[in-house]
Amino acid sequence: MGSKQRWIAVAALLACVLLAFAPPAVAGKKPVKIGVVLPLSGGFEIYGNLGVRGAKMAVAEINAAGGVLDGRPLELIIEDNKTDPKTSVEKAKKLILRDKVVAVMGPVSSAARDAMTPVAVKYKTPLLYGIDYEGGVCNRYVFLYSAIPDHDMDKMVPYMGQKYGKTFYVFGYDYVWPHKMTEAIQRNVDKIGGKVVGVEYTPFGVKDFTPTIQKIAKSGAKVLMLIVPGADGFTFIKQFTEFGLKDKIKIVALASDENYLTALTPQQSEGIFTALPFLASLDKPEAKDFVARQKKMFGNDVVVTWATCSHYGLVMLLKKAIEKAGTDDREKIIDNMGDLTVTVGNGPETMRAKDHHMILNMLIGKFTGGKLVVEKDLGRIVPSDQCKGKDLQ
Amino acid sequence: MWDIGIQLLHSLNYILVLVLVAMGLVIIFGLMRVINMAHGEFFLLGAYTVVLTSQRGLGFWPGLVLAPVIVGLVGMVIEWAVIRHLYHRLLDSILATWGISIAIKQLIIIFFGPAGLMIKPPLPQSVHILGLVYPVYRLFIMGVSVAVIALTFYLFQRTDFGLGARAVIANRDMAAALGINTRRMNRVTFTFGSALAGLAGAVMAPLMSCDPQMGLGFFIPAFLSILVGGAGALSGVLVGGAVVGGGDSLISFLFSPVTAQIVVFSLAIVLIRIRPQGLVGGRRHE
Amino acid sequence: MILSIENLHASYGGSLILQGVDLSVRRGEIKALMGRNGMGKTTLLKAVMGLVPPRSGRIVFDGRPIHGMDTHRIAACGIGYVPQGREVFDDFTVMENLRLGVLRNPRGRRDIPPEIFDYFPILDKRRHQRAGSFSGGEQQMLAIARALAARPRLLLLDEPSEGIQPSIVDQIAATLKAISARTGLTILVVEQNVDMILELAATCAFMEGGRVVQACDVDELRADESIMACHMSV
Amino acid sequence: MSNAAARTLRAHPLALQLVILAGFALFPLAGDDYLVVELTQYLVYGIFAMGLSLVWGYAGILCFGHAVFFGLGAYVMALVSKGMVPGIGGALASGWAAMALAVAVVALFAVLLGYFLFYGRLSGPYLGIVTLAISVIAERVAIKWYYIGGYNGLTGIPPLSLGGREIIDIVPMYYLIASFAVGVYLLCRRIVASPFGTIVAAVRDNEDRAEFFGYNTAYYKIVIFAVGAAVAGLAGALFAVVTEFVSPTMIGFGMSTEVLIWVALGGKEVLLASFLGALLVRAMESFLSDVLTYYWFLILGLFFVACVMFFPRGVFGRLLAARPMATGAKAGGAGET
Repeated sequence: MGSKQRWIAVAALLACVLLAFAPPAVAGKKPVKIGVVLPLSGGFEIYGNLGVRGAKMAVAEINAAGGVLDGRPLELIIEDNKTDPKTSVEKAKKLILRDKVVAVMGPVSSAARDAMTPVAVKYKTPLLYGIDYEGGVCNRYVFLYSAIPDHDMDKMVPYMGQKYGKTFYVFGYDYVWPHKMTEAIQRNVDKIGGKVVGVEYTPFGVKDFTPTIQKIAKSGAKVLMLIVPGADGFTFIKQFTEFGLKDKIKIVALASDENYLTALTPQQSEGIFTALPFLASLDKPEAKDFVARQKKMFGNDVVVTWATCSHYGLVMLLKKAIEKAGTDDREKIIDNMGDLTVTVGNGPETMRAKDHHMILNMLIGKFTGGKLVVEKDLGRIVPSDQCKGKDLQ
Repeated sequence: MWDIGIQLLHSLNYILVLVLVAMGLVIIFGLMRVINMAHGEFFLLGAYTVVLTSQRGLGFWPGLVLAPVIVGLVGMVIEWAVIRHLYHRLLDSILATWGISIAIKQLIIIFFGPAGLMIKPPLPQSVHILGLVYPVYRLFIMGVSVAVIALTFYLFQRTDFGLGARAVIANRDMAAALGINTRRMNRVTFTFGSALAGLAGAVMAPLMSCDPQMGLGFFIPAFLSILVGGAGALSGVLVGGAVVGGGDSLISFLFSPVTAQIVVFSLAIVLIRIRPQGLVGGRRHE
Repeated sequence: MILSIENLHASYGGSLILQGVDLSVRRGEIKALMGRNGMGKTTLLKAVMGLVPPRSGRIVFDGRPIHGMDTHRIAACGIGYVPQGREVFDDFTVMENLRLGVLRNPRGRRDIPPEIFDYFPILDKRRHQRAGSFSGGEQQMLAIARALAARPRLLLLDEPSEGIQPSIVDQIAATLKAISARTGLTILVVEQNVDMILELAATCAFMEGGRVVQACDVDELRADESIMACHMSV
Repeated sequence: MSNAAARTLRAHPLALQLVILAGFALFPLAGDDYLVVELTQYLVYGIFAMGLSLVWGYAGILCFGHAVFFGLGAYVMALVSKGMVPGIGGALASGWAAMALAVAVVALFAVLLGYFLFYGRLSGPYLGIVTLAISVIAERVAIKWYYIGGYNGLTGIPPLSLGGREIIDIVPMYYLIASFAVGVYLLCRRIVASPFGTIVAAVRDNEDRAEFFGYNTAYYKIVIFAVGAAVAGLAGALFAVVTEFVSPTMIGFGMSTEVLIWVALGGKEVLLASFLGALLVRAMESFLSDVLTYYWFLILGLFFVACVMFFPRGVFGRLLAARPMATGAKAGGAGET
């Protein structure tokens, strides 16, 4: 490696750096940019991909119908936060400062959302969150198209307690969402006079859950509240099934959706419960239509779940807010985002102005025979005020 | 009764898998004085070979046979391209194999995507032993691990190849002066060590969801087992594996997986500091 | 001429040690290589074995140039090497040590030649004991036996008498002389022990400053003390 | 200008050093907001890289877990300045005091760790693996320890204030960090050029020989280890201030790997080369990775292998070497123990 080649290598590297700093070129009619920070790797990628497909369909439909503010098209700029809070912060800053987006959509984990919130507040850009979470966020710059314990746990725990027994075991990831959901579960279990016989948290990436499965089997619990979504959750359910415990102990898998059908065998997913505002198999015209449109756009074997609907709904709300505000000024968009209603996959869903939370129609779903079907339609549920009377700061 | 039986079986299962992964590592480190930081990614390649054969409809078993062969070949190529130039530069071999591990991880992400992938379990049945339900496949894993470990011991203790390899481990120059082709021995050893890692990956793949980041999860405990047990002799791996693997599964049961990892790693570091030559002793390889 | 070294230069540990060595050994001859410490004797043997890469110059063994070849291929040409300090494999048994000597033969012909045990009977009695449990002298015999196991045509010995009681030294010298006489084995031995040289070697060469400065027959050495004095006194 | 600084500047091609300094000073006027925010963050990574360069390049200690010190500095800074540490409040919780405390805590931890490692005669590969394991443990502890934010990390870290005014805007923050970078660089140059630095280099090249001369090598390794750690801790504290966010990924194995790559590519034996290495790799990563997505890390990994094998002195190493290496062109580069 003579020194001449080294000089060429050094020159090439420096050229790359200078090239990289060149400002991006400006396109035709100025698009209204929406930033997307979702996990496309690192553990929660199954939810990230769903969110991206929901947002893409909404933007395509809006642009086909003439875009917003006299013909300006919407444009999605998608960033992968690798399921990690630190990357989420970096990507959010990049979208706001460099790409000058009017709103940032995402992420998935509550950890990443809490990390991104100060960035949204500092740079005065609305953060549109579309994943079910533990509730309690009350922030002018954060909008939550999410089911919270008022929607799911308050209904699920009594239902399972009455049907299968009042002893519960909670097993979840070791971060804020599972910890807060455990509190909600504990509250509801106490209300129905049941007992939480064990709680355990696990880091990401554990490959063998035998010790935990052992403890659950020994605890005598009748219902397991599993708060380990994504790849590690599949590993757990697979091993739980192999130990033959699935028929003795019922599993409620939080945030589980149609993705579980492709990842698990029918035998492994059999008998698992979930609570969601939308199921692909829901027998309602708007549900069938939504699934059909997704299939037309992304192919017949595309997975369509609640996360697709929630991100589709967020884009629709944003469009309505921009139209009402008549400008792409972020503060005005925020002021007009409240008390808007959209119908996506399961009846009208309203974004409340007072706490930026949703009024949703809820379903209890059950995995059976390799399909996710409606076990019980809970109808319209109005959650408690997440700001508890204080105004949005 | 339920938990003691399962606890023993689980500990045995994890120890054997750890030893299987560590075996390849200690042979390469012992014989070639090379630390292969990409060993975890060889494990990964083995797992994804099985994922590939399952996706292509060939099923698990051809993948199990193919994995050690493919990963062995990859090891041979890497030994020829990179390791061969770094024999006398141990620290550089650590860094170079580290770079290779990053590259392999990314190749897996490019070809298989970043998401976790599952494969259909080859032996889904469970069996009733000691009055409890235990997956047949985990017994199969233990069987394979014991067989391979025994084969490796036999190969190194009882055959001419083993004699030559141990001679190179003990005194490389003298072995060469006796006519042993140390360069070919290095290539064969690195290939064999890589194949072992590939096999371990393939065997473990059906048990869990495979994702590109899982290599490290097996590499660090395996390497700590070597350092705790002592890299001098093959038996060191068994002792080290028992301490690290047994400790991890026991503490996971008594407390939680998170505590287990913290305690076991800290224990390993203290042990390495107190007995650098490892529990089994023997000359410390410097 | 079985081994000829021409103008050999080699460095070891960063400094140039061999500065133009010229040495030749005839077939069946037993030659001693003498000189004060640090004159490059050991480095020369290592250079012949390829353990030290020669900078320049030629080494020809049995008509074939071997400088720059891999050590194991040099050994395979039929050169046995007994390093300074013997370097037997302590953890291995006597049989394993000896078997290492024949490992380079193709699979079929790897049995240890019976005559090895005639040369050194002690090895036969304690064949399954660990080499590490042997005394210095016994280890030296094992190291020589190991080198002879593959029936080399040239044997290189580096200070075989070092740390061994005189009785064993004489015994080893006598045995080597007998082997060479019977099998035509050529021996190049680096040695300081005059008695051994007088007993074993036919010719000798003196090294100084990384070069061979003088060669003579052992008889001349026996007659004229001065040669020895000028090269060996400190 | 102090004697040592003058000598270092003379030693460097003066023009090159001034050009780099001027470039950084004028950058905020040219670049738009986003680029300035990005470069501010890269400068912090540059300081972090210099910390590792001191330990690895100059002292030959292969530390596979240097992010432990970076993360620890960030966490101490965050916890103290947010008043979450019982017993430390009021004046002590102010930004500057918190930063000093962070550096002190990291240095102390490094001394303890150094004592544990170097008096056990752990060196080379063993040291690498043990420090790697330590960084994994640190990440697990940070994720599990719910009080310090666990997996979510800590947000809302108060900014530093200078002369009564909070440094929060983009350009003042940039100059604050840039001045820290220059200060740390000159301090490290002074250490390296000092008699102490020469002994450390001697310990790196041949620990036994240094010991024969009566130097307690473990002592020198611990001191340089602590200095390198303190620099990384300072970088961590600055990072907490710049990003107002701290999370376990900053203390773990991932970040340790990244800094290792920056320093290896830049040139571990020369402080400025490591600094520029961090800037170069991070800049390319931020701007090229959305073009190359997954291929970026593949290229980085292979380039890292190439650097280790063919460019032991890194991309900038040869370019910026102050003096031809005192030990001559020794095969295998300096990192060999």
